[in-house]
Amino acid sequence: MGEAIVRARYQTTPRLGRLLRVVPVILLLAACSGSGPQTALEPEGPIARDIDGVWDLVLMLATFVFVLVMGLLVWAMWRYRERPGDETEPKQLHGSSVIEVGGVVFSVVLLAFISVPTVRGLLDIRAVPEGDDVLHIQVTGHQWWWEFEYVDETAADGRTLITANELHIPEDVPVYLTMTSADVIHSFWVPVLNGKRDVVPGRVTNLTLIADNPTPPDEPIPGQCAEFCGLAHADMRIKVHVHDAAGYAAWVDEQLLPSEQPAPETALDAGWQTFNTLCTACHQVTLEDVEGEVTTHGPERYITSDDIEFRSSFGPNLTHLFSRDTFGSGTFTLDADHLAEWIDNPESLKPMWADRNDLANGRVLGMPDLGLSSAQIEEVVDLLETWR
Amino acid sequence: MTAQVQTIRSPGDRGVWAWITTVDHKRIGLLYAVSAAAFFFIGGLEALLVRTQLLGPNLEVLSAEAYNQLFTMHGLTMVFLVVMPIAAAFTNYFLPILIGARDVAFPRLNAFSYWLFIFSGLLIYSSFFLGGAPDGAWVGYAPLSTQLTEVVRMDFWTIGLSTLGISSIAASANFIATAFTMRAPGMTMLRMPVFAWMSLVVAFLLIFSLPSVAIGLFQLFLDRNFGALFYAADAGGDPLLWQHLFWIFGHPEVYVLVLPAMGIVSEVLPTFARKPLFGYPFVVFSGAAIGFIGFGVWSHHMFTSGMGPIAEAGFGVATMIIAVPTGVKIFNWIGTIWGGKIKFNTPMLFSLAFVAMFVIGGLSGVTHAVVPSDTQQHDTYYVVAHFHYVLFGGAVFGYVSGVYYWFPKWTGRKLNETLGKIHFWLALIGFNLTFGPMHVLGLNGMPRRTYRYPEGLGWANWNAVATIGAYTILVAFLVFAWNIVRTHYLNKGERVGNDPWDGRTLEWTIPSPPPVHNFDETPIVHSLDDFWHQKYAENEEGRAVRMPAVTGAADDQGDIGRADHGTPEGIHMPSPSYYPALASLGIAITGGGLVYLPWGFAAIGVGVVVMLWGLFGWSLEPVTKEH
Amino acid sequence: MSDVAVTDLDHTEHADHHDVKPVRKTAMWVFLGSECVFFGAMISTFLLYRNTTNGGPGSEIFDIPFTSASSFVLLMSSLTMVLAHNAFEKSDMRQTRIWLSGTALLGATFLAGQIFEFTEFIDKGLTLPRSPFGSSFYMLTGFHGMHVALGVILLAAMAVLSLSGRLYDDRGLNVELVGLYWHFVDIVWIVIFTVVYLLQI
Amino acid sequence: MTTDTEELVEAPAEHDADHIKHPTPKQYWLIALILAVITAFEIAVPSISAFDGWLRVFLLFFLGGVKFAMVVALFMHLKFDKPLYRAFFIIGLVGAIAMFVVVLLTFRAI
Ligand code: HEA
Ligand code: HEA
Ligand code: CUA
Ligand SMILES: [Cu+2]
Repeated sequence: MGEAIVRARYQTTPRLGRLLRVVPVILLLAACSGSGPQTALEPEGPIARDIDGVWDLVLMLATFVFVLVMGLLVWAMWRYRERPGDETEPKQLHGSSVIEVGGVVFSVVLLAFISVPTVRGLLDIRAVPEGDDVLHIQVTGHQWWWEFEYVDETAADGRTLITANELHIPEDVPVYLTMTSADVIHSFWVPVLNGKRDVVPGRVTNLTLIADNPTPPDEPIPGQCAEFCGLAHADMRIKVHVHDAAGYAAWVDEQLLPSEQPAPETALDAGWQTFNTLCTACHQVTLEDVEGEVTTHGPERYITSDDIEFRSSFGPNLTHLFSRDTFGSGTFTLDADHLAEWIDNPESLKPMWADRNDLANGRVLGMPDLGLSSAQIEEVVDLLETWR
Repeated sequence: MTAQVQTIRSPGDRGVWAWITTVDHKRIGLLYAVSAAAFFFIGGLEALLVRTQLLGPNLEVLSAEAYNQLFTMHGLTMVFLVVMPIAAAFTNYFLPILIGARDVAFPRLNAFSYWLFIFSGLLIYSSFFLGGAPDGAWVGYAPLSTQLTEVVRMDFWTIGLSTLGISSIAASANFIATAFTMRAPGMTMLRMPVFAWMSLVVAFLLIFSLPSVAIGLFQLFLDRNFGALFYAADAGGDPLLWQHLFWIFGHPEVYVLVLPAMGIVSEVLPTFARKPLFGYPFVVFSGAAIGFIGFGVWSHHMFTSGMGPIAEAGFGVATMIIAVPTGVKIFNWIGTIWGGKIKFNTPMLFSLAFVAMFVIGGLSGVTHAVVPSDTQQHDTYYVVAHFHYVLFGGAVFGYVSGVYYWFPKWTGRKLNETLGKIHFWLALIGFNLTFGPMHVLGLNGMPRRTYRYPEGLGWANWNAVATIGAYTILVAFLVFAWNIVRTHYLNKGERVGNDPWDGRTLEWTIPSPPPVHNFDETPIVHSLDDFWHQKYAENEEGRAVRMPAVTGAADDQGDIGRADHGTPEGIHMPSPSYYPALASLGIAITGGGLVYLPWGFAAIGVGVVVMLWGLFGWSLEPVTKEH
Repeated sequence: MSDVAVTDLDHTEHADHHDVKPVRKTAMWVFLGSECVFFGAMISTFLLYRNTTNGGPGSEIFDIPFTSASSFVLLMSSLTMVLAHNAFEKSDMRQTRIWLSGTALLGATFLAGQIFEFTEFIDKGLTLPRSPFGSSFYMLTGFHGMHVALGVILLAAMAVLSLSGRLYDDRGLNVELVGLYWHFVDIVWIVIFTVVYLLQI
Repeated sequence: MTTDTEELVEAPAEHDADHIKHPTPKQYWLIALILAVITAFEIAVPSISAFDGWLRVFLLFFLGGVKFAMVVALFMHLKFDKPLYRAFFIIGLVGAIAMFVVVLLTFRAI
């Protein structure tokens, strides 16, 4: 389906009107709805294809059993229904060891048949990819967004590349994710590339993604957190952009550059002053000031699981915010108006519990309403728009 | 002790007080049944709200906060306050009768189990009015469930489930003792009806699985309220421990939910096919095997959590093995109706639908056991489809079949067949409309426990179908409720005798409703399906032939509703007692106090005193009081 | 299945009549089976966290001689319990009372020792919220201690009841059942002493 | 024919008890003595360096197991009582051990 899926802009829906509008068209549409871009049934990478192959086999066997059992059941119901006028009683059969043994053998054979691809497929998808071209990315799950640290991509000053919610990967290259969580359990899931893998605090889990083809820039692959993680679990989405090798390299180069810190007394400086007093409590930005000095503002936070250090902060890194298409963990289209609405009252867009934040103990449950005036909001948005 | 005590145990048989103090397993069974029906209505309404919110993309019928509470409470309610109690209702009412006993082994413990169940249910539900209901899903994964300690929601869940667990352990010990010590003469283990067997297996499952989750819940409680660190990852706690402790209980639990329904089906199919259950010993042993293997597969709920491939492969294969004994049951049920003379009465329709729907749910279960594809299916609507097929199309259909089947025994009146068939077809169609599409939704990537979804992922239409299906189910069950009201309360139902279905087992030998002491004379059992063999012999061809009239046969209309019929002197039954209710009230008050620590300590004090008063009064009072 | 049945009726009827079992003991043993899982869950939690001290104190603070002494006390209370039961079966109420009280006393001594041990550990910095090790240690031993306390209450209650001759063997509160419970609490401690204390040093 | 569920069913137990030969008080004292000796040995085990390593673990488990079995079999009369009780208890015990060993294995904690 060629709709602009990812762009689905958040909208308030009139309750009853929408309810009623939907009802009549449903059955009709249901019949012809496609499988959608987040489906596990149309894989776009070798791992997901393997899984799909196992699934196809199992589905076939299950269908066979289903047809067989239902056939017997329905046939028996039809054939042996009570007919009017028939006075004879049925034969009192008590059982038959042959049938019992037959049933057991039948099931065991089928299951043996299923368990082979199960175990083989399992070992395949859990295998650690090897080779020089493997791209390592560290993933930190947060309530309710994703943070990606490209540990293989470093700037001249040693900074690793950090971005949020939108993952960019090269085509045909095994991307090995090393994942942990900053708070509760999440699950990283991009169905067309691989199955899901839980992201567990205090533990490290891994997942390999391999994508066949580059995606059009406005049609990234959607994915979503798949483990219930509290209030906004539904809005913890992922977008994966797949590039060809050159496109990926270009993206990396661009992301590694700092953005610009406005010079004092310029039009954008007001926004920066606000940003630097309020927003940097949670968000990191790497900026170059007029003197050419590169500084990373905002909290530095490290999460260590299983002796692996994950660089992180309390909110998404905003250095190249406007290079992204979405915000709010892939939930809302990114544009100035929308962003202003968000800064004005974040919880009007996405359910969060910012009033329960406890930064000192590392607990972040959403972006607080900072109480900015609309003028201040406009200044901040103007500033953010320059960070591309 | 007086020898003259009549079977009437209480000062009066009517009024609320008689119900509160009752220790009669039949009355307690009815209490369970009515409570379960009420909770079914509530849990169903919660599901309807959930479905309404999901009718279309980005709807705002419910806030995320409300949605999370509702689906959590829906799962919790359906599992712990609907299906377990309805199973307890049937077990209470029929286990003693089916084995020819006059009551369960510990009538007062039985009352205690019921009261503790209902108080726990009320405690959990009071959360809606006291700061919000639990919202961490019915599985309450740590550390999400230990995260917000300033909000008591999940405390209601830890405490409520714990007290429900105590209730179930007590009930299970009771049923085990009953089945092992109270059987009538001649009622050997392998002459017990399958339903009695399945109740026994379920009791064992609970006894050996509940402690695991109880400890887990206790740990969560300590983490939340006393700063313990069992699940605090930054201090070295491991969240996966909770998943193990939960699923060691949780998986056997799903068989707890379905095995009694399988027992009912194994009673209904032979009755309406007029043939004995095909392969009785195999059905019994496969039930036991399901229970046994069920303890070795818990980690199939954790295939994506990072246990490592060896554990995953082991648990995957172990899980598949369960399909073997389950298949044995399915084949034997088909064998039972094969060659029979099938009467399609409502109980039979529901039982046949059980078999069909359960096969669908079971097969999707096997696809979950295939680890690679489960990494795509886990926590999607595909799983939601799986477990509703086994739980609703399976368990609930089985229990509904049991209600239609045994309603005449409870009340002396049959439920209306026409309404029953309307109920059946609406339920079957609505059920498949609701949960069939969820398979597609899940495979197309829709995660469960999400309060909204965007447009453009191809989910809207199937969701709308599912919602329409859910409302169809509502209509179906309103018809059912009306049928019950009409038959019983408006006295419009057809009166029937002791044995309306030409039944096979002991309950059909006694009046409807049965007298307090069940059997005027303790029956002596000669065979499996004893009552059938009193009525029918087999000719050379192996066909059943009716023998000359026997007592208690189908057309005996004489003694409906007369509980005092034929009561010989001197059958004394345990006296009513309010101590069990008191003790469980004490526990519930204590639980309520624990939710609201630290000032809840006052309530705890009161609760403990009430509980001890109840317990000591109970253990010291004689079983049969003098009048 | 008339074939199976009628033929051996006499046999089974007779057999079954004999088979009427003491219901309470049946339930009690089922319950004890269930308790195995309770303690199994806690012991494995402890084993999982036995080295997770989060920088706090660990098993090195255990005072083995002291705990050995209190373990011994609990072990011997099993002897007095079985003697109480023995006396009760011979309807010797005086002896029963003496041994019951003795058992309760030994139990109380054990509890006092445990409380002392806890205060020592808390002084040394091991508390429930200190580390997963502390959490699981206190939960396991505390849960066991609660079992002991309940046992002491039951034993004391029975000793008192026996004064007025109201000790029946057909009530929930009877010497044999409480005895089973008490011995079980003792064997759990045998395991805890081995796994938590002796194995960790 | 009377049936009082809680009361009368219990009655035949006394007949049962007659058939069963429980140990005498003297034997109980002897058992306790053995238990005490084992305990003393147990306490000594950790301080005997010859037992370091696996042998020590094995010894401690073995001695604890012997004590456990003696109390269950003799003090709790499981050895003389109905096989049914033995089944209940052993299912719980063995089941718990098996399940939790698997749990600990998945954590690589043993
Ligand atoms: C009554 C309840 C019930 C029952 C009976 C079952 C039965 C089974 N379940 Fe299900 N299950 C649940 C309730 C139930 N389940 C619930 C509630 C959840 C979700 C919990 C949550 O996360 O909230 C769940 C989740 C669940 C999962 C985890 C999925 C996930 O989250 O990723 C798995 C994985 O293996 C699974 C497997 C099975 C299997 C193999 C069976 C088997 O017992 C089925 C066996 C039956 C058959 C196979 C059909 C008949 C057999 C034949 C006709 C013989 C021939 C067949 C073959 C040879 C294949 N179930
Ligand atoms: C036995 C168990 C059971 C039953 C019967 C049902 C019944 C239904 N369930 Fe569900 N459900 C669960 C157990 C059950 N459920 C569990 C365990 C979960 C997981 C929770 C979690 O994730 O934590 C879940 C989750 C769940 C979800 C997923 C929510 C999410 O993940 O976001 C959905 C969504 O559609 C759903 C829908 C429904 C619907 C529409 C019904 C309908 O079939 C309900 C229809 C019933 C009625 C409409 C009531 C009618 C009753 C009367 C009128 C009174 C009748 C009177 C008498 C009986 C006398 N359920
Ligand atoms: Cu993160 Cu769900
Ligand atoms: Cu399961």
